[in-house]
Amino acid sequence: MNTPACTDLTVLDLVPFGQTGGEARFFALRLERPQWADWKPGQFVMLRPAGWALDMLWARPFSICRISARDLVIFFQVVGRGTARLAQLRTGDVVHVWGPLGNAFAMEPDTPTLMLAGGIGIAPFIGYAHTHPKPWNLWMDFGHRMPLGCYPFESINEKIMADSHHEEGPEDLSRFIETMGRRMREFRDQNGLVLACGPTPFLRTVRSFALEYGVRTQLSLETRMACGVGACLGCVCRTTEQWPDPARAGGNVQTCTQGPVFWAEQITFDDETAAPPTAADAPVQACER
Amino acid sequence: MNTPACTDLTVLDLVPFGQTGGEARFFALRLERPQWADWKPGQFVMLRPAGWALDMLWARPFSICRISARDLVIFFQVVGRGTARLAQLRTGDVVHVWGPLGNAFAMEPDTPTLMLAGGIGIAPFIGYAHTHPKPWNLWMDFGHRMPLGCYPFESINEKIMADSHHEEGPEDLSRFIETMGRRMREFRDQNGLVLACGPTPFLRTVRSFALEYGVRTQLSLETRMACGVGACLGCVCRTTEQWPDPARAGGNVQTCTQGPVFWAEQITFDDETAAPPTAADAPVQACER
Amino acid sequence: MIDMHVTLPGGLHPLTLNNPVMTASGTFGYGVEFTPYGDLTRLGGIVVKGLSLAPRRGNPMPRVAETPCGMLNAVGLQNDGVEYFVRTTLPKLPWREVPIVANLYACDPGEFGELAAVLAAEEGVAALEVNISCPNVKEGGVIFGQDPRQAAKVTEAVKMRAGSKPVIVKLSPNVTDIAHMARAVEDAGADVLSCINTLTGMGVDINTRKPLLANVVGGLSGPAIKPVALRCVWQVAKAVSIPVIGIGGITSAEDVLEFLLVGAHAVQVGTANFIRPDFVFRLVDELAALCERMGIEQWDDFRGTLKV
Amino acid sequence: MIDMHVTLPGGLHPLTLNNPVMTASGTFGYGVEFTPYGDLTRLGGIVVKGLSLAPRRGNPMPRVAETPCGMLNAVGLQNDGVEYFVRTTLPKLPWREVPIVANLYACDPGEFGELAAVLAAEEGVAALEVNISCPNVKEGGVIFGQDPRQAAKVTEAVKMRAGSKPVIVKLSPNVTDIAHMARAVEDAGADVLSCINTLTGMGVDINTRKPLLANVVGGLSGPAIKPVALRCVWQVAKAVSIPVIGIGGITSAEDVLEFLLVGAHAVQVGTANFIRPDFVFRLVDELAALCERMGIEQWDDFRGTLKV
Ligand SMILES: Cc1cc2nc3c(=O)[nH]c(=O)nc-3n(C[C@H](O)[C@H](O)[C@H](O)COP(=O)(O)OP(=O)(O)OC[C@H]3O[C@@H](n4cnc5c(N)ncnc54)[C@H](O)[C@@H]3O)c2cc1C
Ligand SMILES: Cc1cc2nc3c(=O)[nH]c(=O)nc-3n(C[C@H](O)[C@H](O)[C@H](O)COP(=O)(O)OP(=O)(O)OC[C@H]3O[C@@H](n4cnc5c(N)ncnc54)[C@H](O)[C@@H]3O)c2cc1C
Ligand SMILES: Cc1cc2nc3c(=O)[nH]c(=O)nc-3n(C[C@H](O)[C@H](O)[C@H](O)COP(=O)(O)O)c2cc1C
Ligand SMILES: Cc1cc2nc3c(=O)[nH]c(=O)nc-3n(C[C@H](O)[C@H](O)[C@H](O)COP(=O)(O)O)c2cc1C
Ligand code: FES
Ligand code: FES
Repeated sequence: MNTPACTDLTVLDLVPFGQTGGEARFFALRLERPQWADWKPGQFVMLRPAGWALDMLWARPFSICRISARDLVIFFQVVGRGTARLAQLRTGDVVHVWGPLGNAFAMEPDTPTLMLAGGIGIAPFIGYAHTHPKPWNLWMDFGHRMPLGCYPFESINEKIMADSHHEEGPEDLSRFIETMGRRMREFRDQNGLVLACGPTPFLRTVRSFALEYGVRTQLSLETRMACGVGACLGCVCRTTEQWPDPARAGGNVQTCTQGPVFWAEQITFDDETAAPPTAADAPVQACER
Repeated sequence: MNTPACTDLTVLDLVPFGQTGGEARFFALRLERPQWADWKPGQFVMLRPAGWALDMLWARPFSICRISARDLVIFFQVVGRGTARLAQLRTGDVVHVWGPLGNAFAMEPDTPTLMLAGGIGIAPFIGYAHTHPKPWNLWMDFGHRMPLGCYPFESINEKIMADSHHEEGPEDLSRFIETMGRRMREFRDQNGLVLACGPTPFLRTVRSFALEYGVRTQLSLETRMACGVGACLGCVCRTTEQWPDPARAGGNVQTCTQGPVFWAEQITFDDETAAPPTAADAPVQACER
Repeated sequence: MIDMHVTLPGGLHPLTLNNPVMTASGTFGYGVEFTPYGDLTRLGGIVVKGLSLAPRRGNPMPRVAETPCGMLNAVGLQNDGVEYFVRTTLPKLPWREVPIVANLYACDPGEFGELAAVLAAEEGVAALEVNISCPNVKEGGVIFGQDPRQAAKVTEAVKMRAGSKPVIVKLSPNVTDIAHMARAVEDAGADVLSCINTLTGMGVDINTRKPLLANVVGGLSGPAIKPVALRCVWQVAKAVSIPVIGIGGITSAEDVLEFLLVGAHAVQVGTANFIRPDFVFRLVDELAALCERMGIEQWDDFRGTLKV
Repeated sequence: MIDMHVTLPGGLHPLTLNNPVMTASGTFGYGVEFTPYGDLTRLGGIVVKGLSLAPRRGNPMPRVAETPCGMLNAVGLQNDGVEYFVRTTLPKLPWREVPIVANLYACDPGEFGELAAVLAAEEGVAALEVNISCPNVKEGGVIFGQDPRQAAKVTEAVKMRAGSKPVIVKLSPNVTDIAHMARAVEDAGADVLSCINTLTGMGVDINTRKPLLANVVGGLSGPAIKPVALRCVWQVAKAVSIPVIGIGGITSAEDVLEFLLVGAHAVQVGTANFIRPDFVFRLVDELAALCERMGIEQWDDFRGTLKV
């Protein structure tokens, strides 16, 4: 894996997305290009604006959408204090950025691959769709609660076959979950690969389908992170007996360095046994964090 | 005294003063006009930008330079963390402001009045000179370390007789102290009034001349303040037996509510007895905080 | 809409507050300083600056310093003495509309008793709050609040002379086991506990090589200490059966609810009063609005409902 | 230019650091995590994540939460065990160029001794740091660091098996009298003291009504606690004659000097490593520059020179 680095990058611009009146809550943040040798879709960066006071110590993790010759782009949704402050960035501000971090999604150009995205979980798939050498082997199902224009869905839809599912009520959610189940069975039948990114209840649903239907599935987890480099042990997830390193099977591994992408059967969501995933459980929050 | 109030005011602009290359450290801050009935020169406001994070809890005290039909103006120098952050204000930002606070300088239109200002201590005298009904009875001696253009000296000089004294080395300082002594004797001989504002070592010098020469003198103290309203008892100064309220003579009174302007003989600087004021003691820092 | 009133149960003399938001001692003067900035009668209650028998000049300057998300103070209990308070200040306060709590500071149990007796006679005083974060000069200067036996003695001394006034004992966080302290004070007869007082801290200036406070050490307060305060209130509320008032770093309506969630009946707002002088008045409004938004209809439905 | 090296005096086995800036246990992994971000050999020393005899899975999630100017953690000492460390991790560290300090975590004095014995045999380990902020399971779960007798026992157990390695004992601030703890541990043979470990704190979510940490309470660290840490270091440095390492909320070169001013020989940087991963490397440079600017030419000229 490429060696990460920590650099100071200047904000090129911050573009609100899908403004529907009211305050914007979705943004594309363009930073000047970092001097990183390489990166892979599914990897992420830690961002902390240089101007942040110490009342908020931690950086925040975001998927890399794109690194071009000119810029590094991330796409984010305002969900709390940190993202609200990020939304105040202005052109010329400096941001401490370290990355590229973590592993990446499996990329098997010839395997039919289904991307399942919930809400802002669409972010890492932008890079995936754009760097995939055989986009005709790629499909996406995208569940979202906010209007479609809030998300960078078009930039994916123009490259590959993508369906969007607007969740406006509980019925929409059950229908979306049904669709996911059906699609995962289809991809299993083609010896396909499933990649999922979204909020935890959504990932829990995907994981249980993956185990039930026996389809090769990767999940990209969104854990709270303090360091992003494997040091604080604040972002761990629980492995199963399938974890390749027997010393850590059934233990905890850092999502930031061993993930954020995991094979569905190699990890478990702590509380899964307590509450099996149902439509009532994956619910309203499914596509918004 | 007029009743103070706490309001949110919008920044009209922030104008750097006397930029000499490098980073600006002197600013005029113009805020929209507060709805205050009245104010008097020597009074001050507490300022805390609405956007400040809680890592810095306190507001900062600043003398009122002017309140016009359109604006409230203060003049400040960057000396630490708080003033550095104030220097980042932009047009349209909102600032919590409470005031007008404290008492005011004695205003005796027919008395020959000498204003002694050290560095940024010039700020309250702008309002004093501009609202004085008989400016021909006003004089000023202004000691400063930074170039004259850093300070709003011109706006005073055009109204009244003002001399400036640039302190570039220890000799300049002794010469300025000599001048102050001579001038204070002159004003005593005319039954005049002396008003002083500046850093503590400077005020200590003025106070000892006042007592030595027996000239009516007021000092405006610059104490660290947390609340500005008399509640925290963090800004007190020590009174002498001359203090009018016998219950508090020899005790501590709040600079924010009982001051910031005091008659020289009614207060004392704690450490004064330990170290009598000399040129070596009032020193380099005299006109800069 | 929630009825904002809170009654602190407590045997003979329940204390009823207009709402759970009081002001903390030493951060709101005697209340009168804030009349230009809001209507005092809208507050839950007002705890005045610590009162001693004789006037005290307090510590030398500097007495306060800003720290990350907090501040240090070593004011040293400057005050005009209890007589001046009851004679001059109390009559100016709207004590019929808002409970005024007197905060007591003394250096031995006997003095504490005397103070309590003076204040017990005042109709305008709704309750007494005993500040045990002060040294017992007669016993070698050990802090009352750091020794359960001493804290109990002070509590008894105050209770004995407090007549029908509820006695609140204010706990110090600078102890190994705050639950132990709380039980000792409860057993000694306290009607209510408040916690926390400040954490002992210190600041220095590397240029002058001097402490930031003339007193060298001082009390740390503000948002920085909120996690410690929440933990203390939670431990204390579990340990005792008398009501607890939460204090420490509150700067928002959400913070108020956090303290109620871990078991407090009410809260006191301290350092936040320095953010702006109308802070606590706005907070009362925000709390009502937040309860509305969250669908909290009775304090009893929310208080102490932390799921652990 | 100042020679940045620091030697912690200590009887038989002085510990020499490249400079006074070490990294604090649990905040810098095993050092290897930070090799992409800086040259480990430029650090004063590296204290690794707490090691236990057997691997530990640690606490359930969530384990960390952000607080005003700080954070809470209840990681629960997840680690692969001391054997894994000495076999796999230590060989990867540049221990000839930078002192590697092993941080020991155990639940009874016997285990502490065994840990010490394993580590004492390792050439790559420069010193042992004993984390006494853990419960003694054999004595009803009381925290070693909150009871001078227990802390002394652990210190003795480690000293007995530590061979020629200097033994650093890391003090908890969650006590009534930290100077008393410090003396107890000094008397038990500690070569160096480090302080402070985290303050016990708590956070809650008013919407879910759940604690922010699965463990309910956790350790508060970061700039918020710096005033408490400075006070503790000052009190401890006055109370003992062995060297003290200051820890707590350091985020700048000025902060480092503040700890030296109150008497510390060196410092450890913890939570600040999360501000950015190259933080501590930059801090070393800034410290050198600041000393230059302030004209500090020898640590001895500055350390402990607070004017009180
Ligand atoms: C590997 C990875 C990649 C991510 N990529 C993106 C992305 O491309 N775009 C995007 O908008 N977001 C992304 N996230 C989530 C993003 O990091 C969080 O939304 C952000 O950290 C929240 O910060 P906050 O201060 O605004 O929220 P807080 O105020 O801290 O919390 C608000 C809410 O968000 C939850 N939360 C806090 N931190 C996280 C977190 N790290 N992950 C999930 N929930 C959290 C809290 O529990 C709370 O409910 C990613 C997270 C990870 C781990
Ligand atoms: C009544 C009054 C009127 C004032 N009027 C003006 C004015 O018109 N223009 C102006 O530029 N300044 C004025 N000051 C001073 C101004 O308040 C301080 O410079 C400011 O608070 C420093 O904040 P800081 O965070 O930048 O400094 P800090 O980082 O807090 O401190 C930097 C240095 O300034 C000292 N300092 C901190 N607070 C104060 C303070 N309140 N007074 C004096 N020194 C302090 C510190 O001890 C330190 O040496 C006035 C002060 C008072 C009390
Ligand atoms: C300037 C100042 C003065 C204080 N004076 C007193 C006092 O006289 N008596 C007392 O019991 N507590 C006193 N306190 C402690 C506060 O009442 C409160 O317990 C503490 O500040 C924690 O709350 P906060 O974080 O909201 O400020 C004082 C606090 C400050 C900041
Ligand atoms: C995430 C985290 C994990 C920690 N783990 C340990 C540990 O294993 N052993 C230990 O002695 N201290 C541990 N600590 C405490 C730190 O070493 C340090 O004493 C404390 O954080 C205060 O310093 P700071 O404010 O610079 O972070 C940990 C702290 C944090 C934040
Ligand atoms: S975020 Fe610190 S270990 Fe993963
Ligand atoms: S600043 Fe608080 S009393 Fe004067």
